[in-house]
Amino acid sequence: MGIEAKEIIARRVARELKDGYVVNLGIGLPSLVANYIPEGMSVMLQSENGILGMGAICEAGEEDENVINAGNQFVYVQKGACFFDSATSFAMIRGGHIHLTVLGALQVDEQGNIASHIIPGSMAPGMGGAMDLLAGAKKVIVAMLHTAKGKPKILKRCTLPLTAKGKVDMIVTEKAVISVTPEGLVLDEIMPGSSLEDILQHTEADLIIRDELVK
Amino acid sequence: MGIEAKEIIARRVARELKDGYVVNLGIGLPSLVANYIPEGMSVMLQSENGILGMGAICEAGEEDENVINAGNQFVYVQKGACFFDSATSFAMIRGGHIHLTVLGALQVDEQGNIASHIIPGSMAPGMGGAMDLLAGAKKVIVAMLHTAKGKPKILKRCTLPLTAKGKVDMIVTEKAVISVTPEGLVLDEIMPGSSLEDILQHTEADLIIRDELVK
Amino acid sequence: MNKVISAKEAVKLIKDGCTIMISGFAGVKKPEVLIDLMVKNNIKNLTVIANDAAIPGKGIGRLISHRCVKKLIASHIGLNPEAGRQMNAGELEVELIPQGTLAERIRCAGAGLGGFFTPTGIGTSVEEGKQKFIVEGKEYLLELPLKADVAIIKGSVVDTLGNVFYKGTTQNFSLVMAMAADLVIVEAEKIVKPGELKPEHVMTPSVFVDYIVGAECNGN
Amino acid sequence: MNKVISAKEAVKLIKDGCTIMISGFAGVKKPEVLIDLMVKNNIKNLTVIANDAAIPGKGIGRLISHRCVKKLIASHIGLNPEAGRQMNAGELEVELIPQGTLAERIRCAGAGLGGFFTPTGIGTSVEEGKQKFIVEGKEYLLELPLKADVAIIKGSVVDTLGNVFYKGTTQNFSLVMAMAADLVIVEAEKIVKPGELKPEHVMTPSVFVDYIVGAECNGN
Repeated sequence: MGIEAKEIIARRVARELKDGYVVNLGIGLPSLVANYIPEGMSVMLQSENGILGMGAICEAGEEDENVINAGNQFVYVQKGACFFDSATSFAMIRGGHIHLTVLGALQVDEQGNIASHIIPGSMAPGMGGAMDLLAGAKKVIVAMLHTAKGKPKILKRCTLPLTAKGKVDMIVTEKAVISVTPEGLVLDEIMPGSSLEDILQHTEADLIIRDELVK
Repeated sequence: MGIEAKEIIARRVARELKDGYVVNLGIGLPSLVANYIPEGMSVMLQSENGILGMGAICEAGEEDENVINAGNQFVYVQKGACFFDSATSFAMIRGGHIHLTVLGALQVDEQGNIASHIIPGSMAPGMGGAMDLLAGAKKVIVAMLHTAKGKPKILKRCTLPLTAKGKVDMIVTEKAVISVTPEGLVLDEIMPGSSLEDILQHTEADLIIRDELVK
Repeated sequence: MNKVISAKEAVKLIKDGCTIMISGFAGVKKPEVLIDLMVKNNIKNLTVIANDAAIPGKGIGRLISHRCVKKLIASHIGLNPEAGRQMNAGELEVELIPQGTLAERIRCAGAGLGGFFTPTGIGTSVEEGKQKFIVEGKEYLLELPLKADVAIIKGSVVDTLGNVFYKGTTQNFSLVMAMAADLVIVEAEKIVKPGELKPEHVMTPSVFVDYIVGAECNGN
Repeated sequence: MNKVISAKEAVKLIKDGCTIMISGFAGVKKPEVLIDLMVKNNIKNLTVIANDAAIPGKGIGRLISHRCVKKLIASHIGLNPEAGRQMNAGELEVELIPQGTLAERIRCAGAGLGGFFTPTGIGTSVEEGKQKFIVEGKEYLLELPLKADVAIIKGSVVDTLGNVFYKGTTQNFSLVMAMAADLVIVEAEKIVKPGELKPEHVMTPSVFVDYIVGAECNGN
């Protein structure tokens, strides 16, 4: 069920891809988006450890020990890929050259704030490249499960330390597709299997609901 | 005579080279130093347009149209040379990775100030890479004729706009070798064919004269 | 994703009055086909950002001779007497910037940074109008990012995705300019299929390049 | 100018209590021969600057497990539970820095710059203790250079002058670290003569490298 939900989310995020996009996918759920790039669409994946044109995870026995992704998995590279160093990679990221980044989150709020890198006292793995991606990518989609242990993750205001302030453009969960706008969070779509009631029940943030979703 | 003086200066500057040095030579007189690198000594020439391991000026017919030096001359490269972009080149220069730069000058003064890039109203070619070389090289030698049209170039205080403040370590002319010290300019050597009197007559700056030079 | 277009199509994207970065150093290879068409199209009022004014009749030198350039931002114009003449006659505005600062300001814009502290120019007229900062006892000038509407770049081998390999010293300002301009056109000596350049040999990643023109397509 | 020395000689240059940069990213190739000898020599009180804490038993992970590290400056330690445990137990000081800021701070030191303005971390705890600046209406944090006494780097092909070529994603922080440390040791998978690497294929110019050790010289 968890896996199925993640696939549903990844599939929906993939519909936001456009021809020619350069995309950085976060570790975990966001990385699944790579499996659903529409046929014939030219999308290049960037990995912040220094790849543009990253391919799929390697089949066992086909690994090149010199080529990993940012999540420490051996990956293929596409024809026309290139490698570069970390300073160039983050020039690319921070300089607005990445069209889209898809990241996971612990919390997102009404102002587009995101908390994803620390739970004080229990988990502090570090922000890695997330803060730079949030600062620099042209579009930020948060791809995450709607709740954690039944508790809402889409809040009026994040309670965990922020990873970036006001940088999220869109939230895709297994229940809903939500846009972050200057007026607040707008519910754009109800995902199959969910309902307006279900979403409102599991969302702490106020939602502006599109007319067409209220029959 | 002018040419001979320049050769004498270049030969003397070359004696300041050390094994393993990475050196950037300015356009004109300083570039002649390359002809006098002591046999068997490993010195690498850096050219700010993106070469480490620059070789001599090409013989006619042997030019590679892709390889020039910063003075727009076709050059060879040594075995073990490398090419890089301008940002990396100046990271190298400004970051203190160049052991020595040899530059020409219009004026130098008692405080190690140098004016080399502009004569207001008559000549303003631009500073090119000179200001970065002066800011970043570990050691700066000015290689120039002692006078211009009979007028001293080594002054109490530069009158032309400065190219750098307090960055010159040593001055080599056809008449003298002078060190810049916190106490002022020290006359270290009288060049063959010159004399203490000749130097004092053609130098506006005060010179501290080494005991061994005053018989 | 094939970014190859004709030089004629490409040059139409370069508008009168725009700010344009042009790669190259002195007389080394520049995007001559594009410059040729810019001259033919009589493009006007350009602000050109380049290392230098090239030499008369070559690269930027031609744009200057043909009065296409209103303002030149460069580190050096000494090899082009015509540029000096126009500057002294008040016909060409010239802003001279130390070469390392020029490269770094362009990189700064392309890398999404807001400025940097450099020791270059301390104690000189380069200081004028700039804030000074002291870090660990050393003085620095604050220099700000420098970006452009368009960059035109010369590449030795370019794949159709836009990955660029440069021979010899032709690389110079290309990477930083490709990062710092809204529209980037590479003029390729040789165009190859994706995969023909080894991923380790790419010097300007394809993401920084919008269009590619072939150097032999002159007039197509 | 042959910079090749034995790993044993090289590791003697790395002193207790020094600040050391180590290239690599997660589990990708690191200078394991040098790290092996550092562990054997029981080096203590290191301040390590690296992208991450690697994985247990590999690269920096081994230095951490063997209690060679007093402080770690990195962007991520999530793949190494032992690093997290030591941090929570107060046995290892950890300073976490956004990855792009880490790379740029190291480059800044190596490039002779005094600092830079980055938008990364605005509105987060990364702001703490830092000056904010506004450039063209956008907020930036002032970040300062980060340098080290020593850097150890893994190279795929290295010539005896110190020019380095990296395969795949093994390059990561190598160039900036080689620029920013007083002493730079490259551990080479393969050592070649000058001229065997094409000048265009060199990724870290020899000027940034002091010594080279062969990866197979383990124990020599």
